[in-house]
Amino acid sequence: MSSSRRFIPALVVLVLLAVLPQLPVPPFWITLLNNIGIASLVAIGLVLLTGVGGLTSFGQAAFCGFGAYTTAVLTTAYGFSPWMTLPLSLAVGALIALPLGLITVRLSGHFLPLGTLAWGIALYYLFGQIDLLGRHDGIAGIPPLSIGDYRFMSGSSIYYVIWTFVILTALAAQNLLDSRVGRAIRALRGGGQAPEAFGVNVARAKLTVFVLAGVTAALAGWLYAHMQRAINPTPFSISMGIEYLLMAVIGGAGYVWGAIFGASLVLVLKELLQRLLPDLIGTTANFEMIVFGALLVVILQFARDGLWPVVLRFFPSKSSHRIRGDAPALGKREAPSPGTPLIRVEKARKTFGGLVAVNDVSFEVKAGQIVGLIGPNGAGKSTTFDLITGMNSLSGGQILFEGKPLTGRSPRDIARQGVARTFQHPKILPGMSVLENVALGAHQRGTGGVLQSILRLERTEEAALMAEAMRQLERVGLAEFKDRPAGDLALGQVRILEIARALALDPVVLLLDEPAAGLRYGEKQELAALLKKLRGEGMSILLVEHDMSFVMGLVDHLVVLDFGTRIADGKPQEVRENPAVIAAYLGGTA
Amino acid sequence: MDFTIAAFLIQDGLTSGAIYALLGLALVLVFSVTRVIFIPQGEFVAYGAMTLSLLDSGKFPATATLLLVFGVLAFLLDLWDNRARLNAPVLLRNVGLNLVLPGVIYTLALVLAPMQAGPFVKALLTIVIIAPMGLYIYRIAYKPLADASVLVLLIVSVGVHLAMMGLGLVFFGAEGLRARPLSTGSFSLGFLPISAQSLWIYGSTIAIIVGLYLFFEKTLLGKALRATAVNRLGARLVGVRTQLTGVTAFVLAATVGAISGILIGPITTIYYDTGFIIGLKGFVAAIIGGLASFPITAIAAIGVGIVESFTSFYASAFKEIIVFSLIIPVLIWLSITVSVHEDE
Amino acid sequence: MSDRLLRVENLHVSYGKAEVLHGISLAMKPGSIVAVIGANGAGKTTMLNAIMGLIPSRGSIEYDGAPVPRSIEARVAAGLCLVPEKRELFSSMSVEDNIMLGGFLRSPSERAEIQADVYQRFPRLAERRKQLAGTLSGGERQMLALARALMSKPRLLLLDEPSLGLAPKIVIDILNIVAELRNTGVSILLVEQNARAALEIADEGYLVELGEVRKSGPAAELAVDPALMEGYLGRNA
Amino acid sequence: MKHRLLVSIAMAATLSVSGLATQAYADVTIGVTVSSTGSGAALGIPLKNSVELWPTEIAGEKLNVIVLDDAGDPSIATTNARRFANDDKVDVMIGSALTPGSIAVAGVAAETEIPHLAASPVPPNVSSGKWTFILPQDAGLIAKTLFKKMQDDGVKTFGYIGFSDSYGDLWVNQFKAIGAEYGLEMIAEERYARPDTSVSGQALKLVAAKPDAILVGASGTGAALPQATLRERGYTGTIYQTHGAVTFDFIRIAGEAANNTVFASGPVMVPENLPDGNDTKEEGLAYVQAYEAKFGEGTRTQFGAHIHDAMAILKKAIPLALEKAKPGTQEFRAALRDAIENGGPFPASQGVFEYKPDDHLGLDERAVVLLTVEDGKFKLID
Repeated sequence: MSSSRRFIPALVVLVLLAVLPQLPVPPFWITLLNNIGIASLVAIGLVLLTGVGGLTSFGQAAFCGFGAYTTAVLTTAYGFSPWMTLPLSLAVGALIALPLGLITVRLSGHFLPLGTLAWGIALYYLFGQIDLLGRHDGIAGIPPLSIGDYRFMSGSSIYYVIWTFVILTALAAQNLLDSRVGRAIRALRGGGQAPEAFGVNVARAKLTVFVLAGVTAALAGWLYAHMQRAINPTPFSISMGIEYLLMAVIGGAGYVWGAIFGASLVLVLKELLQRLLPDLIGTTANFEMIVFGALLVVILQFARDGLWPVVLRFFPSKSSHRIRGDAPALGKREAPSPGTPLIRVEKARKTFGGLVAVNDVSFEVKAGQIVGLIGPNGAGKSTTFDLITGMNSLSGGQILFEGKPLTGRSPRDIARQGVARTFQHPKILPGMSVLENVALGAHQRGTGGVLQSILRLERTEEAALMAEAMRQLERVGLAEFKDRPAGDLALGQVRILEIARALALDPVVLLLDEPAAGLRYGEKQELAALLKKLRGEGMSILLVEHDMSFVMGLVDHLVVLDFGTRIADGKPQEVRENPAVIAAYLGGTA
Repeated sequence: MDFTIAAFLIQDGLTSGAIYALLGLALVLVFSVTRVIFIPQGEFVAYGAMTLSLLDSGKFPATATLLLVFGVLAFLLDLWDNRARLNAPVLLRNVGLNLVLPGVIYTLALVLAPMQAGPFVKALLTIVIIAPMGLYIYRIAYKPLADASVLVLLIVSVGVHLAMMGLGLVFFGAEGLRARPLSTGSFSLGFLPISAQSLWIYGSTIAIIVGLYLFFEKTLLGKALRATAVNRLGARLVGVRTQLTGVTAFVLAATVGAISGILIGPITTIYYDTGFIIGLKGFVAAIIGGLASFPITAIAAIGVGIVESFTSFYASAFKEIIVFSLIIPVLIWLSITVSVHEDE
Repeated sequence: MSDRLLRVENLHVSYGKAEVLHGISLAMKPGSIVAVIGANGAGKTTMLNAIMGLIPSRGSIEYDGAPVPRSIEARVAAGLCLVPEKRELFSSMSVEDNIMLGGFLRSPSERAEIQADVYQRFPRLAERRKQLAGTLSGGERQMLALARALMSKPRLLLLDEPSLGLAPKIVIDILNIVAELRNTGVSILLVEQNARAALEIADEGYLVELGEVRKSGPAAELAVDPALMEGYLGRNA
Repeated sequence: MKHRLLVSIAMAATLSVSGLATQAYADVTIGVTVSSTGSGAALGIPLKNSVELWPTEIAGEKLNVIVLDDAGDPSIATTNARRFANDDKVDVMIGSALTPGSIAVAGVAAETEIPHLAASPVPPNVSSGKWTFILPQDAGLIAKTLFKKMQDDGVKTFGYIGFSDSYGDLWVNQFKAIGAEYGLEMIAEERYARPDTSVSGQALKLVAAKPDAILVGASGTGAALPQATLRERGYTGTIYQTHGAVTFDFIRIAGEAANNTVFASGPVMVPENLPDGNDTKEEGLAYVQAYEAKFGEGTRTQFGAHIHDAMAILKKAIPLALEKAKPGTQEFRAALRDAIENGGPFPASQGVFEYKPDDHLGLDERAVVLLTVEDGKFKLID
């Protein structure tokens, strides 16, 4: 996602955009481009919200309305200058988005889009009922933007203002995605569990992106008001909200530039249909809506991820993330002295309904140890694991970390204490590079916020995070893959990647959930060697494993579970001879 | 406000609530079985009402032509899909379902339209024209995307909605239509006059709810639909085809939509774009029902109708705002009580 | 009828860019139990899913002497039936409905007939026919999954870890039921972690590791194979 | 497949755009933007249809007419208007069907100095502009006639029910401005949305307020719903409807309930009933006969007539302008504007237009008639 990737085509487009109004193009193109620019702004917000963050909203047009009405009222009734109202319009957008976001972003799946559909309609009708906003007639006579004596009246003059904002917003969005906060937002799509496990506050990341989308829409509304110079509720209705979403989805909901592409495509298509259809069909009946709807269906049937990825295929590009050698090191945790107890599980119990999944299990992990938690499938290993990491709550007993109880703590909080984990079914972001996946693990070691990210003020910290991610990749031996999409890796490499990501958290203890499952023999050997190396570096590890041969030569201590109950606990050699263990593993009556 | 007015308002709210309930149920049905948030459900209502109204005036309903067009499209798509193994039974099935069926209905409409048959014949004909549209729309728009994400399906729904609304505009024009009631006259319950049409609405809504209940509880196909909603993989493993349940859900939805149209057509003016806003009120109910619960959706729909009726009395200018804001407290409540789930 | 009920040749399956099955071949005679054992992540479940048609695969799958039908429902109709690891029951529906839906592709009369049969085989389920499937205990759920599968009149049952998460006594019950099924003419492809128990009831065994068949042969021979034991208990690792 | 789709879209785009750039400017070019889809479709479609009845040339100059849809959205109307001005170099623009769209077009017209005939009423600050002329009857004119009629009928109090949009607001504003002059008091104000399926609540409240009469501020068939509901709820007083409601669809839908109603209307709905010698009769008959010959019996509307009237004005104004300049030039546009402003009176189907520099509404009482419904037909009162 580095912005230098498509440098040349971007420059060409930029120059083209800059000179276009000076060329002898039909002036109508400029009007159309202005509309595209404004729609692009809303669509960029939606790309962040829907494409990247996985939250669908139909209500963005209403946020445009807040931006537009704020400036319209302030400039016409109170004589504010348009530039003064810009921050106010954006602030109003943010202020409205905040409570709505608080209500809706915690809900999963389809509630959000349907919720936005409903309040999108409600807000539209509200605009038409408020006297201050001129009711249904709206507000006319909004002053144009001006600098000194120059007034941005004509289409080709405001064109520059609009597209400056579009490009700045797109770059800001691009910068944001290429940052610590952006990675957290991009991680939302993979489900909330994994990001929480390395310290991302998922609810806050969702709210952030919701508010940002609201602010970009408000910006579009502000521009709209000063371009149109008269507003009324119509452009902020739900059908416009739907259209913005269409632009984002058709363009390719995961791509910032796809938003501009989608907005152009939809608006140009509508123009073309209006011009061409009557001649094609030979009637003046209104077929535009039908053709437009049908095209939408067809496009999605052929290109589910939108059209931008299709466009990108014509411009194959390789990106490479440069690691700055002079990047400062991140602060490191003080390693506990070997032998001090880290995790103490005391009579941990978990019941699901009547089923006892974990039955009063106790064991301990000491610093500098590798402890194996083994047992047949369904023995309660993963549940125990989830209890330690806070993904599941205890029904009884307690779990202590460095002497402090973890009961009631969130996974995020536990991660912050220095407990890092991997997942049995790896939860990586396949579209993101290997390096960025690892950097996600270091999330809570950075502090850069949204604004710093957009303005690139956190580059030193970002370089440090990246350098740290690189260090961890080198540590686990995946350095050569750093720029590959994580989805390209083989399963074994993905498991190692997860370990690197966990290491990036600077953990005190590493919790690995079946790290050897699905690995080839050689890969298992490498993994074992890696874990031993980590232990040598002072890392403590608790690993859940099914494969006894893998753990035997590796662990210092073994805990065997069967049917939620601890059936053995001791050195690997002792455990192996234990008849109960043999019975559990081989079945029958050994 | 006195008791009389309250009684009037409640009656009015029940009438619209019953229609919203039908819409809400259809939405829940389609979503739980296919994961499609079926925005065009309202279009079936508009099509139903407008078809009936055209039949009332002895005109041939353009929806029958539309059905034929849909059928031909579905036929071509099926032909293309099966191009690798084109044998007689496959072809026969394709011709029968996609060409003969709409052809027969078209002819039926052609014969019956000018005859000015009784209201029930016309109502039945309306249902027969609209219901198969569910099948073809599923086939044309959704089947190729059966495993797509909810978001993609949602956007496809928007596309289908726009296309269907556009077709409505072309076929029915921009002006409103109103159908004749199934039976005229009214009864009085004390001081409260109750029109025969509103009795039809209550009766049909109850009948449809009971019918759906029986279908889901007593028939194997109904159980297969429920099974699909509960566990898609499990349903596939026992041999329930995704397409079968999908088609059934869509045909049921279209049928319920057509009936809603027949019921509402005579009590109000229906425009080509009315369906959307009525459908959205069904959505409010369906959201309150979590897009999963039939009974909660039905009750919520009645609630929406009654709230709407009372706000139209007290603050008519703010009616839409209030009705569509209804879901906000529900969402707040859900956001507090429901624990955060992993998305699918 | 072919002498090979199922013949899988050179089966490849990929998830995205990663191949997880690298050309598995396997054959089974009618009326036999074949056990597939192997570690977690070895690709056993993937193989069953591919045979059932739940995921796309390359290579050939022949069922009853002919290429396996294309769609899942055609495979079910032809007598192939998968009982997945997670059972995939209709938890908010009654036991009876679950069982009935198992016979979705059968005629009503057939359904009634098999249903009576199934209840006889699983009296526990007969007692609980009105109960919701979600409220059953683990063993009962596995029984229900088997019962539902039997309703489709299978000729080849694909069982994915039927003993998973069950108490030892129930594991034995379930495997006994599986063994009995063979006597009614149903062939069984059994994926099990519980290697010894699985090999005990099986005719043939396959050891799958990392998406490839490592060893195959008569179950009795595999059961005493020392290398296999090592794999499971980690001696000499 | 995907690539081909993209390529063809791109090709279509290039083709059509290059087609746009090379338009001939020799003829008189007219740009019309109306809402033929969206919420204003009921108004926009008759407008669009009426364009088809226009002559193909005036005074030997070929007419080049471009019709675009703005879906009732002012930003699309602006886009359309800009396109008329910049690409098509139109000599006059017409539209839109809804007020917000007309305001948008007027803005572009003033900026680009092109005469503009608005097919919907616009607020005073727009109608006082130099380039925009209004075709429909001003609400004030209609309101005056309606309020006067109400006063004559002995109405003291009335209840109002109107669309919850600017059309609904319009009549309340008119009442606030001049209602007192006619001794009227509004004792209830209710609103509803066009797609509403029921107005029972509002009707109950109106009936409960016991007004002498009820005024409905709605248009098209949407005006029929309160009419029917009020009658159903037992309201027997006179119901007054604005000119927006005067369509045959209204009668079709309201049926019996349409009786005992007074409509303010433009004369075009009943040219047959007008006395010979009435200034609007000739144009009115010409329009409705042509329209109904093409689109069917009983399809005439108030809205469509504005398009006819636009042509009635242009037929007289264009030859005047042609004396001064060639079409397609700025001088021609200015001359056309002057001709519209000073060349009147223009007798038309909806009234006699006589614009003046300080009056771009141009109509007088001849543009309003009062109708009632008898035997399912509109009938002139008096």
